[in-house]
Amino acid sequence: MATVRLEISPTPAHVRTARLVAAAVARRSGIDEVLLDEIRLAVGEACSRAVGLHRMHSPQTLVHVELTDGPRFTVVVTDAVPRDLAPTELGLTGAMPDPVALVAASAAGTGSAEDAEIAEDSIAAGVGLALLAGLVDDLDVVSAPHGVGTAVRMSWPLTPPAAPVRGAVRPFL
Amino acid sequence: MATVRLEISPTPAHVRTARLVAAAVARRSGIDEVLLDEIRLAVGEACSRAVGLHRMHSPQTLVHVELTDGPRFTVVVTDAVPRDLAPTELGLTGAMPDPVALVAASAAGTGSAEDAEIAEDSIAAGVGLALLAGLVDDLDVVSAPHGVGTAVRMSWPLTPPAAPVRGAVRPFL
Amino acid sequence: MELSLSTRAEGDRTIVEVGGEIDVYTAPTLREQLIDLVSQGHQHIVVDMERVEFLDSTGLGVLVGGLKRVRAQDGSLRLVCTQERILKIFRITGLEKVFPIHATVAEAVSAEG
Amino acid sequence: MELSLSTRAEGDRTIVEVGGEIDVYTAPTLREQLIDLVSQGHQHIVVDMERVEFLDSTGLGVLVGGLKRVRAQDGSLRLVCTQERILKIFRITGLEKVFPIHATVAEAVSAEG
Ligand SMILES: Nc1ncnc2c1ncn2[C@@H]1O[C@H](COP(=O)(O)OP(=O)(O)O)[C@@H](O)[C@H]1O
Ligand SMILES: Nc1ncnc2c1ncn2[C@@H]1O[C@H](COP(=O)(O)OP(=O)(O)O)[C@@H](O)[C@H]1O
Repeated sequence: MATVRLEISPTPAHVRTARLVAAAVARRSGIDEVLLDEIRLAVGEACSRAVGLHRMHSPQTLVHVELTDGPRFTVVVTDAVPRDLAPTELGLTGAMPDPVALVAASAAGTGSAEDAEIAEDSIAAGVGLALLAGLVDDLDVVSAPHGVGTAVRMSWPLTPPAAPVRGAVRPFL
Repeated sequence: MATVRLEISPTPAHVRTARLVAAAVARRSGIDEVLLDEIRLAVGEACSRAVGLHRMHSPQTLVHVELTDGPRFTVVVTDAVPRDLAPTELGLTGAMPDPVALVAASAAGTGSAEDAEIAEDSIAAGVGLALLAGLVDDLDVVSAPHGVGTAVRMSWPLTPPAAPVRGAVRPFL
Repeated sequence: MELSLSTRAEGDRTIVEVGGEIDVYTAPTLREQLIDLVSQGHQHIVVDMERVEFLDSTGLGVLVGGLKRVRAQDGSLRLVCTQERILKIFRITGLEKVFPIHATVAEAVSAEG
Repeated sequence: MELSLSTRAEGDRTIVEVGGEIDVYTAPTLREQLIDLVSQGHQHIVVDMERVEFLDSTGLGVLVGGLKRVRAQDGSLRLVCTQERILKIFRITGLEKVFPIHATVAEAVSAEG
């Protein structure tokens, strides 16, 4: 059961770092190739959400990503933003946000460029949750185990037994 | 100054994970492309050393890798193996190991397959240190800041000013 | 893979060919491109997504923003996409109901409105 | 990139063409290949490294191990490499003094011993 933990400063570039790591570790864990796109996308969405929250409320702290490759391939993305600032349910338990309604609703506003950008961002946030909920069969949102924040836990089956440990051990260092 | 922290369980596959992350973060930090090979190799060597030590003495604990991209691109690889079990100087302060001597010396032994493998591994360890010392201009080996273990610190110059922050912030999550 | 963008005109339509990854990192570049086009009076836009390799929610948000901008000018924004993995993203999010999605640029260009 | 290995004979020489990454993860596969060849009596080995994309100390250790194994049989192990980034690794480690390194397979095959 190999584990990788990743902590990223909250920048869009490091959402990519997290996607890259998730895809690499998933591939190495022997996961079905058809799941890779889904994992990349879901991990990206969970990280985009956490990075967005950190940038608003906690830009100096790192977003945590933990990847474990047994018995299922599991990714936990944890933010450090107090739960009263972040929507804790992520809209995942209730009805799915209706994108058509979202698009229509966000048509309100003064029509300024800033309004438009804010509308896009709130659509992106809603759509991100829809993607997470729609893509990931095994998805959990819980309080961060230590301290403030929210943990988004996702897992996927590892069909073949975990790849045998390969590589060299060095008895003399 | 963006930071990525990575913790890997001590397996050869995750030495690759660390190389992959180091190359991705380095590239994104705007480092001179010609340094990427060197960074990949040096980070791999530092991690191979730490992973080898952990597998012998501390297989349940994770190897830490920290990447910071300002003012220099800096990578610190920290093991958690008591310094009396690990060669703390890494042979980096004294004379370089002489590979020809290493090869000749390792010719001793009963000639069994196991002997041969051990000889290869000790050559690899010596050569790994030679690579680190030879590749990295700014290299430091110190006690791990918190607790047992050794930290190998490497850094490279970032020629252009750090890339401007790009990407989207989400005001509404 | 970075985002690549190239723009050309076909009649009164403006084709934006997008390649690479439209994600939280690159979507702002696409947003700027769409804003520029609309502000220059291009109100019928076709976004050719056949060479897109990755699309996330931020990218979708920018496409929705583009749609709203052209609609405010009585324009249109049509997508060209046959890649199943990208179409799936529109399906899951329900945005297939929001965007006209075509199989070819020719089809999108000859579509009404 | 994974390690790729392919083997062929040229006269009494055995050419091992290596591609991809020879590192702490893949080097054991190369070690097994070299051990198999030596145990099958192939004692003059040419390792063609022109398609190697990455080489680390574990990979170098395995090459040294191969060298020692063939020498124990009065054989030879020659390398073919013109890639500067790989040659640099042999230089830094001093292993250029240990391995005969050739510019082409033909040169390695026709070398004495
Ligand atoms: N700094 C980075 N952090 C994380 N992932 C990255 C980073 N840079 C690139 N990637 C990802 O790696 C993949 C290839 O990236 P790219 O930088 O274009 O390199 P290349 O095309 O040379 O392999 C893409 O999926 C991209 O999202
Ligand atoms: N599990 C992994 N962890 C880290 N790095 C990996 C992993 N798998 C592959 N890599 C690295 O990523 C690069 C490409 O890897 P590979 O798995 O062959 O994927 P592809 O060829 O499809 O891009 C190589 O440098 C390799 O060392």
